[in-house]
Amino acid sequence: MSAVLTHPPAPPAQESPGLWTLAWRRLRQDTVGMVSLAVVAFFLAMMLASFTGLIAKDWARERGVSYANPSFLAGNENLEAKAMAGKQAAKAPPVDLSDIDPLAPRYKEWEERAAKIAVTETKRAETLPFGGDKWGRDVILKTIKGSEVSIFVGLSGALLAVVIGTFLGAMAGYWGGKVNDVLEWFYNVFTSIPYILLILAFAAVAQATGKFGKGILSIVLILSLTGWTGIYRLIRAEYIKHSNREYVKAAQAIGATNLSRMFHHILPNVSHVSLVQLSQYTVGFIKAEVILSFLGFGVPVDQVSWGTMLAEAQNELVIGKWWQLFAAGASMAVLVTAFSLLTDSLRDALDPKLK
Amino acid sequence: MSNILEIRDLRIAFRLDRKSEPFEAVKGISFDIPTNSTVALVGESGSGKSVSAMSILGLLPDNAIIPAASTIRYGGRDLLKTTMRDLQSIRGKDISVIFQEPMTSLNPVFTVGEQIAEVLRLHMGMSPRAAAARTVELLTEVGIPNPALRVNSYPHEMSGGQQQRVMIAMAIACEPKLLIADEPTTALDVTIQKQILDLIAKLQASHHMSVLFITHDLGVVGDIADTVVVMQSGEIREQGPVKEIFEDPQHPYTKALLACRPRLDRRPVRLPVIDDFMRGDGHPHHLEERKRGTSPSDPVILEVKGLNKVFSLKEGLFGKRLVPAVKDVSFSLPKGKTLGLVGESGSGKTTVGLTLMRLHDATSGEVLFEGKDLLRLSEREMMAYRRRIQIIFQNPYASLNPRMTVGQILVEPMKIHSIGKDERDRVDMAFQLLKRVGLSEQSFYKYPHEFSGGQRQRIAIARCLTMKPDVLICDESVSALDVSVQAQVLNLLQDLQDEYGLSYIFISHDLAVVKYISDRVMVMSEGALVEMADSDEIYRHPREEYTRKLLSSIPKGYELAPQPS
Amino acid sequence: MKKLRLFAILAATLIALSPAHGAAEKKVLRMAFRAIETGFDPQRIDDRYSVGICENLFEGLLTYDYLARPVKLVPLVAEAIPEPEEDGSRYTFRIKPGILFADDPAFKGVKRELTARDFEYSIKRFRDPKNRSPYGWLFENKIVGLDELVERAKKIGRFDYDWKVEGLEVRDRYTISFKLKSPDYNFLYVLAMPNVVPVAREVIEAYGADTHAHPVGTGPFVLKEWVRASKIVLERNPNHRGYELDTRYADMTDEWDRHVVEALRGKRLPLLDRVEIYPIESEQPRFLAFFNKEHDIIDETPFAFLNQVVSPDGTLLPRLAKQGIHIFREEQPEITYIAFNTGPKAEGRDNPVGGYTPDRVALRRAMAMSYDVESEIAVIRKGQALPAQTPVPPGIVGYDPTFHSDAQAHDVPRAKALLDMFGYVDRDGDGWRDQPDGSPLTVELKYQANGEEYRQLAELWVKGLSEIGIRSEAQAVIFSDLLKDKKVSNYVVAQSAWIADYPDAQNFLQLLYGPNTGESNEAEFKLPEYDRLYEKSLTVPDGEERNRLYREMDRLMLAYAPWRLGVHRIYNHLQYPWVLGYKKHPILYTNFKWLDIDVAAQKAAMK
Amino acid sequence: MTAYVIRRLWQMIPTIFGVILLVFFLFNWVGGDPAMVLAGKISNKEQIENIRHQLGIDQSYVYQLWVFVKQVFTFDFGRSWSTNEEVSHILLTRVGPTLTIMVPCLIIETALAVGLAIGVAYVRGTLTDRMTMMICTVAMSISFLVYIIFFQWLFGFILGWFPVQGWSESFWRNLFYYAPLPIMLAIFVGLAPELRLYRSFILDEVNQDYVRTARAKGVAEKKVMMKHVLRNALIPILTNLGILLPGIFVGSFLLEVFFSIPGLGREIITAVNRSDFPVIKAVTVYLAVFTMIINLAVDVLYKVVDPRVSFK
Repeated sequence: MSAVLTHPPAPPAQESPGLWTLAWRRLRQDTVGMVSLAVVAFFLAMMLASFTGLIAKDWARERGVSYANPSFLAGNENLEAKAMAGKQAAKAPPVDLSDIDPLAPRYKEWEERAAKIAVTETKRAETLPFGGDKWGRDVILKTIKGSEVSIFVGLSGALLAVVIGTFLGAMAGYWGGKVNDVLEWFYNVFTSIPYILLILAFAAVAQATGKFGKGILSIVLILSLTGWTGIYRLIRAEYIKHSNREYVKAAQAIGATNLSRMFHHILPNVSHVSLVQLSQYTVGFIKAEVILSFLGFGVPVDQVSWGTMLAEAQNELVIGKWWQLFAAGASMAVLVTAFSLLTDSLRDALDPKLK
Repeated sequence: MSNILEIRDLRIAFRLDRKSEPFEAVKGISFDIPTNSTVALVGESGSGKSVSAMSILGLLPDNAIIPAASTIRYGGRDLLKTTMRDLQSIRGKDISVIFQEPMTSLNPVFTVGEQIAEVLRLHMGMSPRAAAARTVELLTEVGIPNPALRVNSYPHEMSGGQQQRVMIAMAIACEPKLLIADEPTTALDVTIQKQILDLIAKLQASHHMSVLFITHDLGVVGDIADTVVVMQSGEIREQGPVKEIFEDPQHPYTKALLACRPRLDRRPVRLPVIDDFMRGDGHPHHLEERKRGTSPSDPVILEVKGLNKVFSLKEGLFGKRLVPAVKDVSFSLPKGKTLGLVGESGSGKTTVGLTLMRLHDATSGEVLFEGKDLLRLSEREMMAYRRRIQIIFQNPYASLNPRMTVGQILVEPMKIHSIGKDERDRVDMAFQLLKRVGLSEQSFYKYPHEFSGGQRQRIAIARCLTMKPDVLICDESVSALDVSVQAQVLNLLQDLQDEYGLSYIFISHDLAVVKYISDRVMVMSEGALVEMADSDEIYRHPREEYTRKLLSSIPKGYELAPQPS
Repeated sequence: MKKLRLFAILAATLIALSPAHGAAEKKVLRMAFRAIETGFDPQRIDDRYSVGICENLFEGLLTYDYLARPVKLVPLVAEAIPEPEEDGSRYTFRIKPGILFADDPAFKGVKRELTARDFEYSIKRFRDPKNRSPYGWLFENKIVGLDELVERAKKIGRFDYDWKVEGLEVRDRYTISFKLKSPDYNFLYVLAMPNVVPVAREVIEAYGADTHAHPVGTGPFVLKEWVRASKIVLERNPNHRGYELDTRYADMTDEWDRHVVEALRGKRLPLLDRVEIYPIESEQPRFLAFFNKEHDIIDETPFAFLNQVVSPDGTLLPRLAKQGIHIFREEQPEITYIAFNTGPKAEGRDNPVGGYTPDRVALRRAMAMSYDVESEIAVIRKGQALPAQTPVPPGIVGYDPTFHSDAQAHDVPRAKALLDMFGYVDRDGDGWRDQPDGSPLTVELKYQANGEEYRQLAELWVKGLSEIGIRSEAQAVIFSDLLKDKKVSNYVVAQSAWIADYPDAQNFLQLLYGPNTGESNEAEFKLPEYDRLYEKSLTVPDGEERNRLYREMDRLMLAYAPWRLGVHRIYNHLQYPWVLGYKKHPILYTNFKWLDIDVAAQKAAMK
Repeated sequence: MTAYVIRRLWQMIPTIFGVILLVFFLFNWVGGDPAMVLAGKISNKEQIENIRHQLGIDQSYVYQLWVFVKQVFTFDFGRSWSTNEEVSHILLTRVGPTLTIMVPCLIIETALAVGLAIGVAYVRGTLTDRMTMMICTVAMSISFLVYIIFFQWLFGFILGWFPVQGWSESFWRNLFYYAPLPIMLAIFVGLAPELRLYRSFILDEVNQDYVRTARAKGVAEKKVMMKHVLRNALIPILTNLGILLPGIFVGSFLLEVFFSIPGLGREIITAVNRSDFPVIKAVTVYLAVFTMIINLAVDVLYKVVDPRVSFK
């Protein structure tokens, strides 16, 4: 080994494909996978655009009459809007409070100032592109805005669950022994309670006390704190399998530390499992958000999610106002379908042995 | 002598995905299987031998394409074009198959009796009672002890050899005219392999059937085959009577296959490799003998005293069951020499290797390296010694991290042990080592999955060399490789020993390889040391019965096999 | 295949044999409750659904006339309504002799007559700590000697029912005299409450903790079957003496009264053999059950389906009218409101909306004006509500239909002007108004979780505040915690509502009485002038004088704005034509006692 | 075998204790204060203290935990705070309706899923297979809520085929009159994911070596599927059933709410809204114990379907 190489040869012009690159190539071959990816990307872009205020910023503006018909059903009778219109009974003269009112000394100034503040009354539209909700808000904009919360809850909940599950699974699977015993105990406790019950219990408590944070954050926490178990189990199994693999033994033989073996060597080799789980859990959590919203947990009143839309729309079908139910239900179905198909394609692409 | 099966211009391709061209695995082969004789189909992995055999019974995966021009004629029919129903009446009755992995090839949820009876009832129309009776007879015939009881066993309750016997019983149940044996002994220990080979040979004779024997190991063919067909890369290189193939091989590939495998009776300085034949004049070089052996005066680099390793399994209410894997093993490794460690599966040989590297915690004993007991060192103190004992594993596909480039794999240990001044220095060294183990410089930027098995084993060797170790443990390091590749890797190991004075502990179940590479050989069985002696000594004059049994099971090739009378 | 057919036949047979088809000529009324009942121990419940069932199982001293509007007290088991004695602090009742309890094993086969002792015992039960009676407050600091009994129970660890309470004086078998600590002209209303009814001591003691499932009273019905949260079945009490419709107070110009009188004239009541009640919480199935004729009446048609029922002018849709369905519109004796915490602290921090200084009053008034109650009525309540003008709802003694104020009218410019005037302007440029001292202002609303309606109301509130530039947050809180938070002033702004316990304005105006802070005065409203007026009103019997005091209190409430007044809801009750004698009573929740069923028409319609 | 069962039961103890701790943590430590609901519209501090005292929630956490542990092991959770009904009685009476929905649902769903899975696995790779899988994916993607709202409207309102609510005391009437629509909905929702899962189980087996052996024996393809493959696929299917089984007690809660079925799921929702902790705690703990027992039973059942399992 005496010969000294002055210049190491340059890397080849065409980069050598790693496993991720190969997986990406396989995914690109998969038409269904690519279409799904495009749909998911579209929804994500929509969510981001809505988040940054590029679109659907004034979704809350009441553009139309109550339950405005969709444009393509312009002729339909709208009983709800009629019911609202023109209802004002004649009133007796108002009671005078001036003798006891602490504000009475400034009545005059009040009137003058009030007169200066103009109010703009907008004309409400009879129809909206895809109909309006009960306040007359545009259902399309509402659906777009709703995607923001739903996808955020799904993605971040899944991300958190995957992080928790992966970390704990790695600990239990790699270390075994006492660490494993304690984590398995945790796992057993969490999984022996039926999942729905667990979510309800957490939700009830989160709601009652606010100890899991407010609003959306609490949903994310509820879902991830109850949902990590499945990922934990998978990752633990992977870690047990990989810890005994020869490449890990080899890493130990060359003196790599435990931390390095756990995260530098094994993690990249099991991360595809986490990735597939992430995608699967996102789907599950988007669906779970709907149920939680229906039960009245979570999303703050000044925000909208597909779940709150469905909860709102539950009684609208019978009165013939199907569009909100359809818009929220269908957008969710499209996204979730795309996500599920993408999950399948990802799984195939990342692990070609599984078919 | 008529032919039971005639294969003509067989071509098989696989459609991998919609976009790329089908991959051609078999490229127009033709051969015959004569009645009442054994044909051996020999070839290394990827030669298309198994695929060809599976096509006979239409057992190929769905994505296989066979052109109309190919034919497999059996009893006046073309098996490639007959109906599925027709084929099903032939399968298991006229032509039956045994596979490489008996464990997975038997259905785990049915008893072996049920599985054998199924084929009897299906093809022979036997009543359940008659089938059951016949099953016991068959099990007796294939040499299962206590068959009346074992009928009710599930496959997992039997050993690998017994499972393969059950497969054979199933295959011969309907008195087939042709038995296809697809690497039936590869997964088995050498002693068992011998028994199974004998059994197949015996049954072939007694049942007057033909056997198509598929194997990668030319060594086992000599014992049983009448005709040999040598395949490489989907083509037939040579076919002929076994005698001609062994005594007067024509094709260089056949010659190479015969020569590459280490032999018990010779020990050339370097093993002939395939390129010597393919490119050269068809004659092997380097045939001068190498001297092996140790002397008491050799300096000892590693000494193991009373090594014990016990695994504990949880059992019962609070119980633990202690399973001893290594029992009181002591040996010493002379500097610059090779210690061979032989034994069948479960003998504890691998555990010894892992334990003395502290990849397992030893239960008791000492491992003295330059007088320091490695087992007593703290993790931190051990670091200094880690790099000096290195290991090369069996499976070249599993021992390299698939997510790291070869460069990263090679540089990492140097970084850990602060070898080399800086990153640049380490990269330089990695390039040199790659060159040394015979890989191109471009390999540095590639991922392990882009290499073949032999190349990966070279990368693993290079990784060890980055740390400039003194002792290298080779744990079945060449067992998974094809013979031709095996020879190259063995040569590389030998060259490195000659060059750097490395000491090897060479663990293998393959006695011929151990004999070739070792100065001293240690035989293990059930965790204990059976016998230890210089390699020539132990092969020539085994003292223990177990050693003798092992040695006698080694396939001897054609010349040492009893000549057909 | 054959097996499958057999199975189908079997299934069909089973369905045909099932009991619903076997109910021959019995008069059966089927309906839903919109919430789940608690149980039927009258002293231990306060939800209107459970109490509604008790109306039919038990009988108190007094009740309300079925037809009289405004409501009118009439004797039930008492022989007559007593005159107040000792300036309204003593009331003496004589019970009709011969009234029998329903049969129960606890009576060991003996017919059991109702006596004055039963009233004494039942009133005491309200204060037994073991019963945790939600209406215990009715008799707290009210009856002479009763509070002492409670004190004694604390000392001896046992509630001694045999202890003599001076204010519950049993003069003979049929006579009981109540002595109150101070004059109370509303006490008779308390005795007309469907909870303040006699239970038999031996029954209560026989069933121990299971009294909810064993209601035994003197009412016209008995509890035949009870599958909790699923089915309540009442059947006629054979021991009941029967009664006839009292037409004295009927208003024959009123269509409903006319129908009732015609349907029930000369008939011996009760007429129903069986009443089946199904608690259904979801609106869609409850509505569909009526629509599919699985039920005969639907009380409180869900707002969401209202437009399927009534046209915008409030009349029944022709489609339904053709089927002969009737609609009864009822203004509820209840009020919804948004309470402001007027105390100094909220959740332990400085309360930005509390206090009586002009700027805080202005802030509350401005917030009240920002809320668009008309939208609430039109959109959330589908027009089925009246905007509240005072805390007192219609149908309640003391309600003034002419009282009208614009102090809380939705008026964004006026609200903004007011905030500008008192220094609530955006000082840090974040687009939201800050407090006059420059610190940021955020108003937090607590609303009840698990209800779409509450959520929408909260949404409307937040929207209103944001229109006038006040930043707000809304937090959903489960019912129990909301109650608690309001009681211990752990809130800034909160949703609230009150329904009449008895039909007098006092029941509502006490919600703002200073000393009630920590109990019912959630707003912690402590205005000496208001308290003085309230105390005075207690000593005055119903009349012009008292109405004037009430009106003054209403005005103070509007000026200082401890509440944003909400609405009085209107409910729409629907009945199929075979339900006869229907009229909804504002205080009593059920009217089974007066209903009849045209069984032939019912059967014909269900075919 | 006995030793195995005993060991498994022994191992349950720490888990049960963990469940108790978790439930205690959730409800006694962070949960709301139920005294307010029970105290009625007008109440003072003293009354509330009285109620808190009677419920035992004014005691120290350690004492409350001790009481809770005692309740668990004596099977006596006392009475519901809001309705005073015995908790054991609540559990016993609410289980029936839930099971009336969920047991037929589970049976039909599993039978359908396994049958269809074999079907599509048999024609794997064909258009039928791909279309079925696609339909499954889409069907899985629609919210349960949408299904319930839509089908209740369609079948109960527009078509009027089924009652939209109700329950009787007659089991048969419940099963054939009130339950069909909820059962159908539950199957509709549950079928797609199970079909996908079971198909993958079967395909995993199809690629095993022993299937090749069976074919090499001359066994017809259909029989290979129905005998060799199915028998092996039963093992993961059984595992999955083990996972689903505990869900039958609360899995139908949305259906119960929408169809007013007096089942356990609806009871829990009611209890959550009323802060009726004894009920939630009892349901949670006992369902957890039940889940563990189911898991044990499934593991023992493995022995029947998988001879490789040994109880060491």
